[in-house]
Amino acid sequence: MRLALWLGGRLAGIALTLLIVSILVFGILYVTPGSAEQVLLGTRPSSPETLAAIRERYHLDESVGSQYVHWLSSAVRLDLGESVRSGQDISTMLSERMPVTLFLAAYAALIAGVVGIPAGLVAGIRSGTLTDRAITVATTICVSAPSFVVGFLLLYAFGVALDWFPNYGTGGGLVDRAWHLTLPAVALALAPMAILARQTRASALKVYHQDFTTFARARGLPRRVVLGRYALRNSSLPVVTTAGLVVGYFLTGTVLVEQVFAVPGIGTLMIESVSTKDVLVVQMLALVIALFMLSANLLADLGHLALDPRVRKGVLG
Amino acid sequence: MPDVDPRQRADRLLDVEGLTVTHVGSGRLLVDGIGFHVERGESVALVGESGSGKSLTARALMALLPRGLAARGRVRFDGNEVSAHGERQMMSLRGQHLGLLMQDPFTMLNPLTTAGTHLAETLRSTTEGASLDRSALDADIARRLEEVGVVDPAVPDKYPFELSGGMRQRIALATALAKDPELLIADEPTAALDTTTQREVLRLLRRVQREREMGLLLITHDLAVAFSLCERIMVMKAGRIVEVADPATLRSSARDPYTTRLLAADLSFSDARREPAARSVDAPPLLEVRNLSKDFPRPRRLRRAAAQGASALADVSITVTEGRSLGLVGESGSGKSTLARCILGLETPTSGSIRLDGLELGRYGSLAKAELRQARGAVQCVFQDPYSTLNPAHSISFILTEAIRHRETDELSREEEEQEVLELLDQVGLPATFAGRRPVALSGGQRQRVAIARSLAMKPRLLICDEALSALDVSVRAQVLDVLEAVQARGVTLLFITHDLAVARKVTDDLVVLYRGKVVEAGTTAEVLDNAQHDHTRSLLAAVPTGEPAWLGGR
Amino acid sequence: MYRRILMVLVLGVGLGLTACGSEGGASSRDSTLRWAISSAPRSLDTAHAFDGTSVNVINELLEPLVVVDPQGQLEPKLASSWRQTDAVTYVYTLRDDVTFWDGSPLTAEDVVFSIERHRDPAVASEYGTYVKDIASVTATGELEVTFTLKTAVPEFKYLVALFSHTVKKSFAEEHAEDLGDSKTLTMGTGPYQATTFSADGVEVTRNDEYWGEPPTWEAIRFDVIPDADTLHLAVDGGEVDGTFNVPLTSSRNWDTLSDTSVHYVDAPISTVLSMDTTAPPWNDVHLRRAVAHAIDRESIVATVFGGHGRVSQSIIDPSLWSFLGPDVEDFETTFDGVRAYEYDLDKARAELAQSAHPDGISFTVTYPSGRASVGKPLQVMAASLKEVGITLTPKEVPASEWIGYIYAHQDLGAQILAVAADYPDPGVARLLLGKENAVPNAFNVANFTSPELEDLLAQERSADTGTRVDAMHQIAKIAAEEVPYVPLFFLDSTLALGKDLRYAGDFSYWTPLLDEWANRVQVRK
Amino acid sequence: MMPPEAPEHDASAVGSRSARWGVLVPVCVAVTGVVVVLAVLGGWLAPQDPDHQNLLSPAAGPSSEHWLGTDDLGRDIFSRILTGTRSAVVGPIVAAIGVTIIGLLLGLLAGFHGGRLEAVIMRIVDLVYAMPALLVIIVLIGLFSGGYWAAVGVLVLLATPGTTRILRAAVLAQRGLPYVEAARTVGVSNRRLIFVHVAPNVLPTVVTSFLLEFVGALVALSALSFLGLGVPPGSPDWGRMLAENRGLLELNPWAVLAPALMLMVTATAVTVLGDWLYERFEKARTSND
Repeated sequence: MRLALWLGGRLAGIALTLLIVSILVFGILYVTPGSAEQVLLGTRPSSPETLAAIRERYHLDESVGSQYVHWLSSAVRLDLGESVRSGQDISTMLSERMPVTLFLAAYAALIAGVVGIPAGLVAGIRSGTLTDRAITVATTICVSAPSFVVGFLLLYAFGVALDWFPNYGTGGGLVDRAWHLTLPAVALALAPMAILARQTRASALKVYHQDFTTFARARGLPRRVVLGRYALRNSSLPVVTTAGLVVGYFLTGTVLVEQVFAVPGIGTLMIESVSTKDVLVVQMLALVIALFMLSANLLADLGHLALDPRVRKGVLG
Repeated sequence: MPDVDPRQRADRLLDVEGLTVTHVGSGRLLVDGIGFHVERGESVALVGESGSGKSLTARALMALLPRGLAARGRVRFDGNEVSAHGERQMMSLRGQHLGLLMQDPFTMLNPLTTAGTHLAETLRSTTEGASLDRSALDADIARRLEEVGVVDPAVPDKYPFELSGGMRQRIALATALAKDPELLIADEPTAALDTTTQREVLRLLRRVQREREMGLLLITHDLAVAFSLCERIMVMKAGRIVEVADPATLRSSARDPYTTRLLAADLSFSDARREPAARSVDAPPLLEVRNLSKDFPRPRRLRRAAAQGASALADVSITVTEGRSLGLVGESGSGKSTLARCILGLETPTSGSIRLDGLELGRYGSLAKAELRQARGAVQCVFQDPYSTLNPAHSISFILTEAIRHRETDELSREEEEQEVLELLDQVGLPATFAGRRPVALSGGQRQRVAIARSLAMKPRLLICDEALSALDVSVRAQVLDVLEAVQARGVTLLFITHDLAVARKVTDDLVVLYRGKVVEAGTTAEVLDNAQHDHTRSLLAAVPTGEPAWLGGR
Repeated sequence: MYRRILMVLVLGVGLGLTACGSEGGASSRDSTLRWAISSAPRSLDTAHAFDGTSVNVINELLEPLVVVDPQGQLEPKLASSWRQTDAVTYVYTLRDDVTFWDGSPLTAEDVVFSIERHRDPAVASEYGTYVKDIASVTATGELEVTFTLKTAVPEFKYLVALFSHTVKKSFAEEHAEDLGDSKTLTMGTGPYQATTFSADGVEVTRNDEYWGEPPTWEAIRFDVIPDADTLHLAVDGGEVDGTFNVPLTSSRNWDTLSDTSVHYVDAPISTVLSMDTTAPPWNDVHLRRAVAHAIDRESIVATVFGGHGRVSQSIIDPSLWSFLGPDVEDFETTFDGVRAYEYDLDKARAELAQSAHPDGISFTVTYPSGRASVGKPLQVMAASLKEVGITLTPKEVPASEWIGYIYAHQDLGAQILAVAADYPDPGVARLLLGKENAVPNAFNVANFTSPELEDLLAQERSADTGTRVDAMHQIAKIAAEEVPYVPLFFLDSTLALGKDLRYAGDFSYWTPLLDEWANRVQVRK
Repeated sequence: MMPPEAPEHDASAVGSRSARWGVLVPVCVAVTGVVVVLAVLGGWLAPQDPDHQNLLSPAAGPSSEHWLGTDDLGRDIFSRILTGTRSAVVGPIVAAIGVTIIGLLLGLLAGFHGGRLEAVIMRIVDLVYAMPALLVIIVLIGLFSGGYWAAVGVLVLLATPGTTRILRAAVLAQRGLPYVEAARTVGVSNRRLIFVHVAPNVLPTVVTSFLLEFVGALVALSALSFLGLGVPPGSPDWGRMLAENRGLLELNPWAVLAPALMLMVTATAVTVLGDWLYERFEKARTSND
């Protein structure tokens, strides 16, 4: 019950934030240079009739406020409007673009998690060793290297020069898609992976020196338990927080990496829409991105709730 | 070490020879070739001040030294050489044969798992334990908790943060004993506990040790505790064992000068005030606190829920007479420090008044500039933690000069300032060369003296000492105490906050006992301590270690 | 009104194709053709998809009455024959064996309906200006369609090839709101039938009941690859079979591909630098001439486009000249004596010295972001203009913003734009001239006009070829003297094909624009 | 007492601790130094005019005349790389300075004053912090066609919250320490407390976060250039060169690899320095002996 209440509160907060974001975005787009009509007209020379038709169709004659209300009332009915660039339904565009991006992000998250966390744990526990040094240097490079540069280098090294991976397309079916998206996923995963590894290393280092870990070892607990229940689980609290924040990196990274690899996801859609001032699409993408980030934070908090009894008590009493 | 019959040697539970611990980076010797033994069922204490290497010895025995430190020497357990063991062999030795109980019950338990899980996972890590079914396991856990005096069936499902310090230390003890070790190494097992809880835990430890006929190696800084609990005392100093004897012998005829000094510094509770105050109780009050209350709002936000709030105060009234030093005693959480912080203006009281030197200090923020200056000059404080009481970025002379400048309305010349810095250092017994040093180069005791000098620079009428001695080693404590007495002799009134009744008896003229934010007893120190009225005062008194086995009950 | 031009406006890349034989080769393959396009068709409804890429795709689905062959000659398609009965009346007779994909027969009603849609303001068709001169279009028989024009339009026969793509009437009426979108698709008579359509591309499959030659491919997949470098990678990796979109700015890089052949043909895509002749500083003819002399067009074509283009000396395209008729003298003879601006910095300095700005000026030229085919030339131009003291700053802006500036027709300054012909007639150039076009939503961005010019422009619209030729000659002369536009270059059309593919027959700029083309892409035997 | 990093009973690994960074630090100092020198002198050191077009030898490979070859307009890649250092580095330095100064002031203000001021600052900070900065910049600069300095400005606005949080946390950690309270009881003014007492103790955090902000800004601005936003087309800017010269990979790989490597190396070198400094400061702070 307390959980439901808490969750309800959080969801209401997310809804409110989205509302605020949508107002902000609407305002920003409203003051963007270039008349909305022109964007809507695309490359066509306009006649007064088409102009009038367009103005009416998109409620451009009305005030900002009532334009926003129009948009909002159809948005809550899940009618997201049409792209002014392609005339496609935005909901259709999102449903076409989203799966690729989600796949890419999930794949990258998998790589980042599966490689980054154990690497950080190993580095933290074996701190000072050659392994630690190697991992530290590697993560330092990965954390600072721009994803588009890495993506570019990967593409030309493994896609073009060595020809191990396809250099274009998203593939069909799970395996083929994974195969096609491996290079982009790696490029996207590197920075978050390094961040996770560094965070895990730092917290593992801290946890491994804490009394409770020493006490566990002093009781002759098996290594598995000491590493898992003690080191990993206690290290995971800051890591979960970091993971929530890393979502921001993912979203930004997706835009650049999709651009480099020409992956038709929401990242390329974002760039295309920005460069053609396809305002309705930009607005919807902004909301989708905000929703992503807010959900990620919520998930991170839920993770804390699941992992940490102290937080659980604070929330649920 | 006297020669011992090899046969007898082989029979010993633990036998250590030439154990050294070195810092690999610098080559510094932290434990310098010590040798000792523990017989079966024997309780032995390793006593020393901080930095003596006693805790490292314990860690070395368990092969749990921090990275960067290396151990050498011969350790035999039950006749078997274990110092050559690898990590895998050590793992089977730990817990089953050698148990370790650590200092801080707040950090020793995994915050994310329940008390029951700690026991269960430990029990399950043995071959017999692994085959236990759930109900047998639960029964075993209950039995073992009962052994340490925990009968509440809800406890196994509780997380460490939901348990009190004493309860945690009991859980930790039960966990350390879960695999029935033949030797328990207890590393300062009560140092982080309140005095009353300390006694309960020590009692428990002794009972369990005797019932199990288990070897006990107690590591402590507190001679009195060692005397009460152990049959044999080893005194350690700077990585060496300087003296081994039974309690009675050590007390009556210590051979090593260090031991003698230690014994002398360790205040006996019966020591009364060395220099009673000149002024009578009827002298005019310097500080009057009336009906002071302080509430702390409960933290609202999720992540702050676990944050520890300060202790509240409820309707506290105290009077400090000029020239008489007042002791404020109570356990942690009783509100002692909150009271001090209210007087210092670091907290704003919820209600009530604080009158000092004719000023109302309940609302520091509303004081005029001159009044504020007057208040600052009138009351100063020495804080508990010597390591963070001085700004690491500045030199000692900078720190003292700053205080001097804030005292003086007129600017002093550079020479005058320098002169006064040297005088201040001299007053706290530090050489003039310290002026140019930074805090990082100073030991804890030296830092605390600088902190006192800084307070004195303001020429205060009231000096609050908030647990100013409790973080110091006994020998250092005595020196700082001397400084404080000298300060008192110069006419400064002390408000002495402590949890240590022995210190209180020695330094204070009057005493106020705080319990859960309320004053439960007040009077002259002698009255309160010799004729305690309130239960809490009595239990505080009972908790002061006497150094006699009887203190822990039984023999 | 003769605004019959498809403005490529540097936006729609790759209208042009190349005539070439075969060659090429990539992977072994099934019978699906994978074709790269730079953007998804905006719609499968011609009324809302009049741009290069959309037309390339739609030409496989919907058919017009007539088409233009590689040599620029009209050929029958849905119409088996046509005749012009008087200056304003055209009669087309339909084939009797044509059926839509659903099996229903094509009727004159369908054709009339499809053309009427463009004339209906409510539809807001992008072909609106092309059908303005039609007075009526009627079904004068089961299989006969008659156009009556308001006034004589010499090139009307070509225009029919552009706007008469026929969609089934009952289908279009049923889907009045969403014809051509990704769910509804369309209903045509073409050799291929649309199956899926999204932002990622279009898939079409063979129409087994096609009335003409059986289609070559089981299916064609149009993949959207907007980025030139990605396209290169996709072609290199064999992920697509071919494209019309080889960017000339990286043609050298494409020429290194071993499994792909790239072909280039002349195309009537003209890029010009315009200067507003009515406002300072560009109202100074000497300044304009100085600029014209300071641009090294030879080097731009040779270096930026790897030689795959033609240096432009006049706003009138010589390659379109021959379409005026068999009796017309060749371009060089006709245009002899028209002032030319060779690259000569000394002459440029001399002109500048005579101008009101002897110390040079600074100006900015905006262009749609990402368009290297104008961005790179602008950089080269900036470098040589700097030599004579004129500072040109190229500035990228979003495409819609750029086109907004052009259409708004205010503060024009200097602009760069590309104009592509969409039917074979050199009259294209008139779009850039005259009062009529010096208004918002038109393309005389130099605001160039004079009474003399207006007269000539009227003569140029004459039905008589001789009059037109003379008028064009005069216009070219005036345009060269006054240089409202510095003609820069004509870009080639391109075709890249995998090595295992060939292009049957001649291939030219006209084919993918005005005819079905995919069936000519064939597997090499 | 206990070294800050060190578990396990394993003496063999200990020796390498001091050498954790090994030769990396001197190398990174050298790289950073070279980049700074190039940022100041790059234009003068360039052997040729970076904008000079040699239209006769476009996209040529390395030669004695052009050490790293030329781009598609025959411009000397080596000179462009050297000249481009300035736009690659100056914007990020300005951004990092801006972020650090504003972040430090806000952090000190919020961390020290507490109360409503802190609540307001932190609410705003949290709001902005939750936004993916680079993405917002892409949208804003893309939609408003802003230039390089507009991008730097927006970057400062969006990156400041992160630094504010870090510095506020550092200030909070100091604020609770007895030395601050002792100074307070002596009567030290708030301003003096902040700038004389607390500020020197958060300086390590400031320096470290400055370096990391620099890297963030370097990556962000080059990403913008890569996407064709920010710097004008044809500028000798690393991100821009990377994007514009992609098509030259087969003809003159250095036209693409050189800017890519410069970006990677600069970012990595400064990050390593930041990490190393942080570790050093931490060590100096935690070891009492």
